[in-house]
Amino acid sequence: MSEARPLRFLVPEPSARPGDKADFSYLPVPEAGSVRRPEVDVEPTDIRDLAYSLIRVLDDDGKAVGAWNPDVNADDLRRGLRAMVKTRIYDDRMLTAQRQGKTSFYMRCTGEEAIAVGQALELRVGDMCFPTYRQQGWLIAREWSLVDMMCQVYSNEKDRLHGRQMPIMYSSKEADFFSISGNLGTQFIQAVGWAMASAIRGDTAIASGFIGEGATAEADFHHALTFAHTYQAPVILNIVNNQWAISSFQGIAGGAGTTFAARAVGYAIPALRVDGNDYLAVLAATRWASERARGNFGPTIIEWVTYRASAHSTSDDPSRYRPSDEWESWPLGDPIERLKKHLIAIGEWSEEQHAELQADLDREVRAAAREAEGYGTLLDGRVADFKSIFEDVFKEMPQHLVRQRAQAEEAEEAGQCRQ
Amino acid sequence: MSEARPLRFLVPEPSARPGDKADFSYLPVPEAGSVRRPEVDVEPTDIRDLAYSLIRVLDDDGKAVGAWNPDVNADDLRRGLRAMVKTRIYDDRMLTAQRQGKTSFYMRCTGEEAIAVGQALELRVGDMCFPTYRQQGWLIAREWSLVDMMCQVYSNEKDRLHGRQMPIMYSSKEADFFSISGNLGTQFIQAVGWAMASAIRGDTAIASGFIGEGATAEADFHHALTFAHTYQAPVILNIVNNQWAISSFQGIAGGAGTTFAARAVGYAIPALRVDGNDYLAVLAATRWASERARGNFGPTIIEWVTYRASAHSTSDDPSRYRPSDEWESWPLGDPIERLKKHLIAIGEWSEEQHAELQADLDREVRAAAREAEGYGTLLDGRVADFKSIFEDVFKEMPQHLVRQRAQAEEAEEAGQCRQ
Amino acid sequence: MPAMTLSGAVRSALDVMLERDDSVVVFGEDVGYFGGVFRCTDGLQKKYGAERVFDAPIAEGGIIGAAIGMAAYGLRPVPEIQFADYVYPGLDQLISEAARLRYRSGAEFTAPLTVRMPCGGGIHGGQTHSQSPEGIFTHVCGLKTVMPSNPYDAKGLLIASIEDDDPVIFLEPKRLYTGPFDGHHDRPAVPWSNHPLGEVPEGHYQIPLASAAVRRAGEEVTVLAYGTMVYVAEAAANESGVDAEIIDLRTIWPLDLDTIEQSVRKTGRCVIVHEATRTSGFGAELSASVQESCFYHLEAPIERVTGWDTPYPHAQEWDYFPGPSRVAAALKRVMAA
Amino acid sequence: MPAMTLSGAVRSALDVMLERDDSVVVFGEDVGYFGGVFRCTDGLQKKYGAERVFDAPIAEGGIIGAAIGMAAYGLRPVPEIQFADYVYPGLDQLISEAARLRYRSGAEFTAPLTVRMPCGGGIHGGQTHSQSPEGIFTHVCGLKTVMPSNPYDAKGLLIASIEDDDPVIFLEPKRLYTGPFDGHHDRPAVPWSNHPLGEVPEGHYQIPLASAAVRRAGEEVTVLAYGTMVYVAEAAANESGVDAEIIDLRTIWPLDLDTIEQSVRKTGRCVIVHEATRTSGFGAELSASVQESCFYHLEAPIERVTGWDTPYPHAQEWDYFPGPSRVAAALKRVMAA
Ligand SMILES: Cc1ncc(C[n+]2csc(CCOP(=O)(O)OP(=O)(O)O)c2C)c(N)n1
Ligand SMILES: Cc1ncc(C[n+]2csc(CCOP(=O)(O)OP(=O)(O)O)c2C)c(N)n1
Ligand SMILES: [Mg+2]
Ligand SMILES: [Mg+2]
Repeated sequence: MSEARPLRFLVPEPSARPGDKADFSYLPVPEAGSVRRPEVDVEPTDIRDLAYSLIRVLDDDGKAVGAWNPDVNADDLRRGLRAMVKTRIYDDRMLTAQRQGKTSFYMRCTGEEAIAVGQALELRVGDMCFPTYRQQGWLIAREWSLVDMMCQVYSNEKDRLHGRQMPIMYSSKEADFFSISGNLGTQFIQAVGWAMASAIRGDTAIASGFIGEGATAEADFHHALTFAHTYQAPVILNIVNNQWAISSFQGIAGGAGTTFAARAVGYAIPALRVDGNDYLAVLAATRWASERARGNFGPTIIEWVTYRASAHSTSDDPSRYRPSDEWESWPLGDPIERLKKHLIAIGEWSEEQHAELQADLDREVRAAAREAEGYGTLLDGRVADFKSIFEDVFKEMPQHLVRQRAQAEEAEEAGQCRQ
Repeated sequence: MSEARPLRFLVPEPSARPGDKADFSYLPVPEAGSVRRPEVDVEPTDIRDLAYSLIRVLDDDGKAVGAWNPDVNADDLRRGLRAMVKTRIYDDRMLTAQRQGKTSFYMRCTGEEAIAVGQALELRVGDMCFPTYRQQGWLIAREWSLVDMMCQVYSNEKDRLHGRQMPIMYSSKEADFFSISGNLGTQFIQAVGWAMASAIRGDTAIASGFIGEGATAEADFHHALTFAHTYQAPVILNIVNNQWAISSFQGIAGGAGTTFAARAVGYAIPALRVDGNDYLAVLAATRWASERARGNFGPTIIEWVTYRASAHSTSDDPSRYRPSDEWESWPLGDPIERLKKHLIAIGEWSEEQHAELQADLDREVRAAAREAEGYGTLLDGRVADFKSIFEDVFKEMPQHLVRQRAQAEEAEEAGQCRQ
Repeated sequence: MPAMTLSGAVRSALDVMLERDDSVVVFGEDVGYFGGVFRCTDGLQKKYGAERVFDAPIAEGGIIGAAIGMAAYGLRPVPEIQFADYVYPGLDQLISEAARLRYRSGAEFTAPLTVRMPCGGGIHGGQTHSQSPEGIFTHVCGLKTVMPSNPYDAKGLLIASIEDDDPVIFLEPKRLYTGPFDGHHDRPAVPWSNHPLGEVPEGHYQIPLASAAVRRAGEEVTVLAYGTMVYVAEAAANESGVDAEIIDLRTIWPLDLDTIEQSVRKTGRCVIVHEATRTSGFGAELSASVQESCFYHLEAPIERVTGWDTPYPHAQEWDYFPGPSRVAAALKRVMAA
Repeated sequence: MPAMTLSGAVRSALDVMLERDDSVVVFGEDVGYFGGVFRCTDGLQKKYGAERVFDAPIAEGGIIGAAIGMAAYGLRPVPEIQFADYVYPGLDQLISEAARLRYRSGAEFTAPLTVRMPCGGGIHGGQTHSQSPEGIFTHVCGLKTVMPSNPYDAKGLLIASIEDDDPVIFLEPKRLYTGPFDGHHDRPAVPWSNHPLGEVPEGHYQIPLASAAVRRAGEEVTVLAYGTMVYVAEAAANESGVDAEIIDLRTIWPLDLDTIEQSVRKTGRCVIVHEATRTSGFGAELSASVQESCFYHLEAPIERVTGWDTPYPHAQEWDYFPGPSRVAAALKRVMAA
């Protein structure tokens, strides 16, 4: 046996840090259309290689190529484009509002719009999304009221969550959008439980769970895969790999020398690794996974390869930990630009129409913001009555909360609150 | 898209239940010697297939064959055989003691002796074992005092754990055996942390963590693999797949259509799947994994395929949930019988020597039991003084515990304890 | 009425609820084919099928997380945690999710699950098969915590918990599964069949949550207890000759403070008994609450008799267990005060 | 002496310990290259290398589990949990392992780790960035729980915690990172540089654990507080004109009961203030303990002023936060009693 050599401790480092040039050489990008498309009833063991490939439909000229090319009519594509652009404009508007002090916090999904938008439009009404805080695109694609979303961000009097939750922690049962949790990962196993319930009842709705690549290290990720496999739950488990988890790159989450899609292999769950900035690939992969789920072939894991173009949140400053040119050097480009290019390439869109769309949506978003601000913002303090904080802890308010609310009211009357 | 069909809920069932004939058709058993042995510096990605194969050295005639055949001299093999037989006799003796009420509880490792014994003898003194409750073979292989082990089982006055822990929850730093926890899984990530520490200090000791296939569903398993991969920790992560977790078969833990070794693939950790009832395969696989760790090539996962021949514990009755003939129909046989057959086949052992060995060890174990019982058992109540329960909660006893101990003493004097 | 053990009563409650409500599902480690390590789900899989009663992977966090998803779908899951000592891997899902879901979603999504778990010592289970973590749950707003002390209550409270629209932690004192136990471990065990509260109706009935029961009327001291400690307190009262009024909380939180106040205002004295470790155990909240609401009626300090602030030892189990003589001594002390 | 913020003092303590003890390692989410979301580890990786100060995967259970293994090896790990609200996935490793290891192994193996985490509200963090879970830790025998209220104590207590041979939970009131805060959120923020306890020595010193500090001497009421609430209590005393003696616990458990008893025996009145939810919070234990040891000296009921039993709301943060006027009202009530 080899003689005892001192051991070394290794801490993975990203390919580039502030000051360096962006370096994505760790991310091989195969030709669009080069990955095969198996039947939806394929054995997981026969498609392990797909966990290491990268499904892409749109090539550099904006042409849709290969077996994964979903036939989608131009109207549906324009619908997707519209939702993506609207999401980006919405994000920018809310960022400004936060800068203006109208809310305490905001998170954008810039560069990742295709994933949530595509899935919202591909899945059926009644299927349930268990989102992270970066799937606002789902709500917008489902035409959910911007005013309603903004009222949540402003924590104002019309906020259906009564100002209890931090901004962007939306909840909309009507839009098939599960209440966002501030605790990472928890929704992933909940999505599996929801899907198990649908199967137990012999219903038809499936679930779609989301998690960031960083949060895959949490226990809930492992539980989700174990339960989804054991009970063959009708669920799509989406891993959004946007390369960063606040300041830590995907290697800290255990991405070095492997992929996050590959985590599924050991659980015998079929895994697709997909270009998350390719709207057509998003539709195609989602369709494949949902057909598996609906056909009782069980769960599918999809790793969406994308890039977090903006700061993690308004509390974050990425220039402290990553090169400033990463977004412009990102090999998979901008999902909006790519879909736009495709629509133009097939003669279904033009720069003029695009400019017009942006202008329309900008007006729509500004109008919505004006209306929402009319119901108050954190700045002007027009928020839900303080007594409402005692509601919904339980369905019926127990004695101790009735007492505490009464004390709070006394304090309020005696001017002892808020100081 | 296919029309909405009702979903089905699936709960995996074992191949056989009480009344049925045992059925291990789900477990293909390749020829001994048929699996290739890669170099220890191999890329994990180049040996994914090993997670689905089964490394075996001893063939049906007891011959040692193939690339994994470790050249071990007969003395070392006899040493292993001795430790395995001793472990089994010890287990049977303690089971009897429990039946006699001398202790409250016991757990045997019958049929799994080769794994802990082989690893204890292959790894170096100073390497740390993070065991479950089924690695008593490690202590016995390391010649740890049977009397000391029995005193723990009897919770008597000489129990170094002062009767605090349930029987079989051994701890022996001197024997490189970490304190056993009653909480499943927790030791797995601790083993990784311990190995990280050794690497951080530039030392040479490596860690070996154990977990049952059932407990791989716990969060600690996922954390162990994530951290071991991210920091390339010098650790061997052993999954003992004995097919059962109390009453639930390995399919409930997510073993259907895959292997537990395969869990490692997605983390880019090399995985070996090994015949755990083949003592030579245990030595060979352990050596390969330990050389990787010592050479700074990182962690290895080993799935040991074995069978839990006895009840889960003295509180369990397997006849309620599994066929009675499973052990006799188990395709990988009895590790003791197989090593014995091999030693005889190479002319280094005989039935007479074996009978003699058993008789000697039986005497040794009985003598140890007599001595240990001389220090008391749970039955005669000669256990550590009750005041000792206040010690070791903290290094120095804080005021509140000093007060509580005083109260306990008063109560004792007033005859208010133990009733 | 048939005599039932406490485990039998739990099984009967699950049987009744599985029968009348399709949305009830029961799952956990070893609860399916095998029927649970304490037999509380014996025969239920056979009767209702594996879609309704099934084994789960060994992952308490996964079990509770999946149950929350099921509950959000509209089911009423009743997961079992094999021992309360093993609930900790599930605490994040309980605290951050089950307890918060109604609140954070403005009541759009709710988590009506009932998490069953055996608790308490007295079976030589050592530190990982004997714990009583109820204190932790009571600190988590949004959770209800229940602990029955007899078969009749166990069934009625479990049915009420399953039918409750909020998450409930249902703790079953494992030492009481087969019979009442007053701490006299050296005396022969008594079966439930000899006990009036061992008589349990076959069908559906509720014991409302948040309502305590006076087990023994008395004038001199109020004893607050739950689970196994109810019998310990009864033995202590009888053996000490102190005329104690013993209140069985039944629901630990939300608390039936009215019943407690009435009694303490009458007796002017209060002793609190629980098996859990002392510091920041639920006895602390009881002592603080009673002190706040009955200060001017108190004639003696409120005493707590509890497990020591150590892990639950294996061999010295009966030194740790707060038995009748320790409780009796406390009763005499507060009378002498 | 240089002026330091509380986060600067934490950083200085880590710097000092990394410098003098090779066995100290610091890790957690975003603590390495980036220096922590609250900058508490800023520059330490550059100074001591990635082997000593490094990022961890987002897995609190893994972080604490790995730290226990490191501690068993002989290191003194100082993991950071990014927010106390996220410690729950690590509770099993803390409760079942870190707190039990010394006991269950007969002191063969120990877990001298110090788990740092920011706690408390006041930064509009909503229910998942504002929690104060100290009550849970104090119920776990084998854990020590510390919460400093100023830079000087933060450094001395953190050094003492790292050098302690048992596991310590080190809670950092995030609202105090940049300056003292008395609850008057509508007034301009004050920096630590104007505060005497913002003066912190460069080098090594300890503040012994389990020793409280009297922040304000007084004759009429004893106020028990820790963390941010110390300043709220000071403001309340000044604004109410009640001559309160304010005790800053500093170490929450083990408790410096002597200092508390002395004060309460003198004042005969006691108000307990914490930010955590009321029920079964640490205030309950304080109330019970004071009542038990000072019953005959109490002239009024012990009062608790705490966060309400609801999640920490985002928009109504200042309705939830127990501010100076709520505390002042309690001081007047107990004086009137
Ligand atoms: C349990 C838990 N731990 C830590 C955090 C703090 N936190 C919030 S977001 C984040 C990074 C998440 O990264 P990733 O999962 O990749 O999602 P992304 O932000 O990139 O979309 C962290 C550490 C949290 N919210 N919850
Ligand atoms: C956290 C936790 N959950 C549940 C249990 C109860 N329990 C003890 S052993 C066991 C089965 C373990 O099976 P496996 O991991 O396959 O190990 P084996 O007993 O087969 O060696 C269970 C469920 C426990 N001890 N700890
Ligand atoms: Mg990310
Ligand atoms: Mg097993």
